Amino acid sequence: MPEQPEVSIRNLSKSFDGIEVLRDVDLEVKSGEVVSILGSSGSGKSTLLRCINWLETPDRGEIRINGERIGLQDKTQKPMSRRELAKVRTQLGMVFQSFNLWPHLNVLRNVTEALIYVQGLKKSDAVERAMAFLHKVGMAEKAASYPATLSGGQKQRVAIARALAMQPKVMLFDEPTSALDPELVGEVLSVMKDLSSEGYTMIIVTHEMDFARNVSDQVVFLEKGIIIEKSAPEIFFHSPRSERVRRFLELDKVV
Amino acid sequence: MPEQPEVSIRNLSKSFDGIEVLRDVDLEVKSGEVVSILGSSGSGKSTLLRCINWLETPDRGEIRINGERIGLQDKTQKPMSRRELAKVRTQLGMVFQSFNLWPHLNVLRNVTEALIYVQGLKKSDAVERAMAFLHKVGMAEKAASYPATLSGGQKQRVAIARALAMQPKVMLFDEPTSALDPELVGEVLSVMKDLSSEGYTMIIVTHEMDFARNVSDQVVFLEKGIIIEKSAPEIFFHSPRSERVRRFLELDKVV
Amino acid sequence: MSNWEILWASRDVFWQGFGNTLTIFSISAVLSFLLGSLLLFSMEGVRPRLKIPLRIFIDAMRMLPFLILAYLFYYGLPSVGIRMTAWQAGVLALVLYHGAYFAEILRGSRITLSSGQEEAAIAQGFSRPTMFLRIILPQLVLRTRGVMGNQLIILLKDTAFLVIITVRELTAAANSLSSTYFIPMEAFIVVIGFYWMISLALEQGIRFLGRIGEKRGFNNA
Amino acid sequence: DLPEVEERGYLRVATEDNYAPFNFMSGNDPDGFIADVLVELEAYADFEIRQEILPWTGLLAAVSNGQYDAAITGASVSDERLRVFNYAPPFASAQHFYIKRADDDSINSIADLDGKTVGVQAGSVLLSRLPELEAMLEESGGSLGTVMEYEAYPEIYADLANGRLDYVINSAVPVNDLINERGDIFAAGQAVSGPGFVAWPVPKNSPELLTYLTDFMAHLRDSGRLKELQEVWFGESFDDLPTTPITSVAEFHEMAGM
Amino acid sequence: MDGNAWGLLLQGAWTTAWISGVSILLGVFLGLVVALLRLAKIPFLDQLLGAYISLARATPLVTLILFIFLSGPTLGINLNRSTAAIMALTLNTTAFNAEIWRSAFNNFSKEQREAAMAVGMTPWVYFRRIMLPQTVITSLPNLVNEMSFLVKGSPAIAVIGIVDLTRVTNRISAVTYDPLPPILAAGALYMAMIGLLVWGQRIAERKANRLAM
Ligand SMILES: Nc1ncnc2c1ncn2[C@@H]1O[C@H](COP(=O)(O)OP(=O)(O)OP(=O)(O)O)[C@@H](O)[C@H]1O
Ligand SMILES: Nc1ncnc2c1ncn2[C@@H]1O[C@H](COP(=O)(O)OP(=O)(O)OP(=O)(O)O)[C@@H](O)[C@H]1O
Ligand SMILES: [Mg+2]
Ligand SMILES: [Mg+2]
Repeated sequence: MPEQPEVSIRNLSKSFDGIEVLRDVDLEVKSGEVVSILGSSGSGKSTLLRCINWLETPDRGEIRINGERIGLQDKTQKPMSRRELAKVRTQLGMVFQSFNLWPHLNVLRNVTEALIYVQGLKKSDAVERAMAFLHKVGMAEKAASYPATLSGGQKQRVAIARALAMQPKVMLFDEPTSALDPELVGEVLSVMKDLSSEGYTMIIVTHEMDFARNVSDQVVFLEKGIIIEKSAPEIFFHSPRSERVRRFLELDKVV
Repeated sequence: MPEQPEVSIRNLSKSFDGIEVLRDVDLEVKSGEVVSILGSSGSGKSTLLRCINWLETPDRGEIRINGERIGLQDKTQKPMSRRELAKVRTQLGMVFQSFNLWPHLNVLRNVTEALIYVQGLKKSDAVERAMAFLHKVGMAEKAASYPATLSGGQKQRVAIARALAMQPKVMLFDEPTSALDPELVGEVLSVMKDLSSEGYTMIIVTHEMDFARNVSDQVVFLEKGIIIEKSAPEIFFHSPRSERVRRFLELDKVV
Repeated sequence: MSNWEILWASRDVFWQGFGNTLTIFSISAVLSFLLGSLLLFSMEGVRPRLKIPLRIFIDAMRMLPFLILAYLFYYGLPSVGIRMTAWQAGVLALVLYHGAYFAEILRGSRITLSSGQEEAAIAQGFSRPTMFLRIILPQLVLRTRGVMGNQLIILLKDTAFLVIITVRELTAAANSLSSTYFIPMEAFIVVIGFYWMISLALEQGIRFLGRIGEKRGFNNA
Repeated sequence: DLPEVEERGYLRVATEDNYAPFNFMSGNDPDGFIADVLVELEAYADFEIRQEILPWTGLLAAVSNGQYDAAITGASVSDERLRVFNYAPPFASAQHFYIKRADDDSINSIADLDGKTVGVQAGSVLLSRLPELEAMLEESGGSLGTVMEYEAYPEIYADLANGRLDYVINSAVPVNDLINERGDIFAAGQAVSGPGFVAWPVPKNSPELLTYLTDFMAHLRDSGRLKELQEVWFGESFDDLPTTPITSVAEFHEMAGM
Repeated sequence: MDGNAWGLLLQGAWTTAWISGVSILLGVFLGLVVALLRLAKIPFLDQLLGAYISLARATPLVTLILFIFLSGPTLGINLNRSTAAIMALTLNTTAFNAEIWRSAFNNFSKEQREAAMAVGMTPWVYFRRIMLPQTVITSLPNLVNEMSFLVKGSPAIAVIGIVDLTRVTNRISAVTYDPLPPILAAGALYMAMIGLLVWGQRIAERKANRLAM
């Protein structure tokens, strides 16, 4: 019996206002694997990520987390209740492209909120765990600040700490390092590497080629909602099958 | 008589809640020059940029655009009226880290609004110019869309077009390419290169080393609100004076 | 006796009226805020079928004069066998009526809340009620504080309508004193003084919310 | 005062619109006892009468404030109002009677009111003269029950009809009118106070106008028109009313036997 | 109730409608002006307007109307009744609307303002082109709430002798001793008037739902 994939996406399609943004996307991510998703702006990367945890309802297709169907009841094909959805989602962590911090809560409480009210941790345990992750991203001394007073990179780091602190099985990152300086990219990366060695599965949308090259087990290239390349990073970056990817990579070098 | 600098910053200091975020910053930018500002997250880069067009009021210091004082009346040291401020600001264009598009206006009108109501262009001229810049950033076919339906990179490109269309003397960019894929980074870059050859002066906050290396005439490194290195890119990237910068650059290579 | 002396001699009547007004107001304010929040939450679509009836209820309350509502509860319901005391009918009418308004105020702010924050909460596995209570409602309260102030003051003044259903609150006290002794101006100055005191206290509370909001970047003007 | 009025050429009077049978509206026109009296006054006076219709709430305030020269309405005389107003000679009795539900057999005399719930208008003369009823009840070994105060009579009648109240107190004229209209539901009982009067309030600083109105009342009485109008509108004539103006509490108490 | 009574009710409804309508228009506009003046934080004027809002919100309408009507002649101004009524309603609703506008401006996105400043918009252009179009929509539920309170509070104007809808109801029930039918009829008319406003709000909201970002 082959190993069951942690995340399996089959035949996923999604359109907005009649325009197809994702078309028949298939993807399997094994446990502990890190997958990078590349593609030009507007190619559907964020949409794909948002479909995985059903923030966006796909038009067609099937998504399973650990064999468990998300979004639709397996037998009846009826939509899941929100409670059921929430349960499946606790296995998925997500860092958003636009951070989405909660402005009325300070940095610490942005991280502890879900620990306390979703995972049911005691307050002191939640604070302890939150501080540990805030340390990891270098935001411990801003624990009492409110989001409105943070710099872009600081917000992003808090958003990362918030998602990591939930310790989900699968982490979805939407450009997690876009607002970070090289030093922090390195730090966040090492946190993510730790996670992957701890058995976390990760799907990462990114524009940073080096990042994708060094961390991923699989690189996926999206173009107008279609996966046109899906391979190991050695192959992807050195001998891509598609002309399109070759052009994409070349441009990167020129910059 | 030495050439008058386009932007001159003297002794600029700014603190938030008693914590000094900028300390005695001095910077001169000559006409047509491109200055990159590097530094780790939270070092005060965005704050410096925001002080330059007085979106943030500095505690001390003096800023001149083309010899003209911004923020304070030259003679009386009294704060400028908002109308006077608006006038000086027309010389400055700014692209924000968080895009800041106006949600009630579609892409085209986001660009034309200031052309019509600040520069007083006729509507047809404004539309023509706006479309030209939207073309440059590859957003012409989304002209009728509303910001809420755009992807992160698309929003950023509109924000860039909006600032460029005003054809200001000095452009301030806060991480203009952080949400862009390499292809677009290339495109935006070439737009910016064009601008610099057209005589625009630019101050760019960025995390992309290559970008800074290839485009700038001057690279500035901020650390905890102090400029600790300010030099030509060849010197900055090959033989920086400060140990701190060397460490910063090394980390970049590791990634 | 001068008019002011007459009023001073009847201060007990005023104090009692003031006490009643304050009690009715506090109970109704708390309950109608809770009702408003509950209405908003129920309209968020846990059961889509609830949405339209609730919408109709809210709009009906906004269209119906409060006096008529109070009148129907107190004088109309006995004819179908439901008999409430004046206080029960008064508080119930205030709560239903202003609850609908609170719901509309919160809803107005709700639709401008960035959906990203909600998504972040959903992605973290928050249940709907918890998310509403911990993420959404606190922000709505901070954002609508000015309008809430309006609403609370209107609620305060609406308690005066309960004179018609025999609740002896502040306005009733003034009415009866002024028509007994015919000292309208002085009696009403005293009443306005009392109402103003309560609304100044409310404004103070709103200002306190404002300071909380300011620290969190909710005050941008 | 009167000289001013004559100089001006018209008298400004305030009347009401929802106090049948004194003042009410037939369509857009004032009707009732007062409307007919005003016709007489118009004929009697050598100045014009300008009538303004106000609700009771603001009416006395506007008169005492000088916006109007007199309130030509059905106002009951009371100690407190006499501080601010004089009254022209009364034209109707304001003796108080109780009203009960027509089908309520438990009340047949004043003694039966013992301990029962009574409704009465807040701040009214009726309320201030309740002690008289209390004294009557105590005489028969009973006591006054709960007193519920209302803003207006329509609500009081509604609560009497639906059983929240056992009886209601109102003065002679409105009681007659109510029984006329809704005799099927309500029934009138005995008097629960000494005599009372309905008259026109005139500001204390207009003594000449008071004299003028006193003369006018005498003219009405002598011509027999007053009796006619009383019978038309009140269903009875009040023949033993005082014929002098009421200007002080002492006078009033003496007339009312208080 | 006969046809005659209905005729009277409709006349009363028209009085209520036009006086409320004028006051609503004035109040929304003046509220905006007051809110803007308060945002400018001009010393003294700011405190003055703050005190006005505080007092005007706390004063019952009846008292305000009586006060204006009765003190007018003392101050040598002879107000006709409708003017006095409109003045009182406007003074009252302006205070509430000012807070509604102010709240909307306070909640308005800081980022959008900065983007406008950065392209050199003057405060006025920013206000007119960026802020107002969005705050009109976001304040609409609250403005319509306040309009509904104004219409419902308008019976207070009867105290100075204006024959509005409620007054007509009282007149009718004073004769018939049966208040319920005219009250219900008047209630229906009030609901129709306010319903029109609520309906307008829904339409406008549907057109502008893209503002949610
Ligand atoms: N809510 C929406 N309504 C309509 N169109 C949408 C919506 N969300 C996304 N789109 C469109 O779908 C396409 C894909 O968007 P998506 O956000 O997935 O792109 P992306 O690959 O993440 O781009 P970027 O790198 O710029 O973030 C874009 O053309 C976008 O305009
Ligand atoms: N409004 C504010 N109130 C309080 N502190 C602030 C405020 N704005 C910025 N800061 C603080 O000032 C410091 C510098 O912020 P700034 O935004 O300039 O950083 P930056 O260099 O742009 O960082 P990044 O690369 O992450 O965008 C940060 O520590 C930030 O928390
Ligand atoms: Mg994206
Ligand atoms: Mg920054």
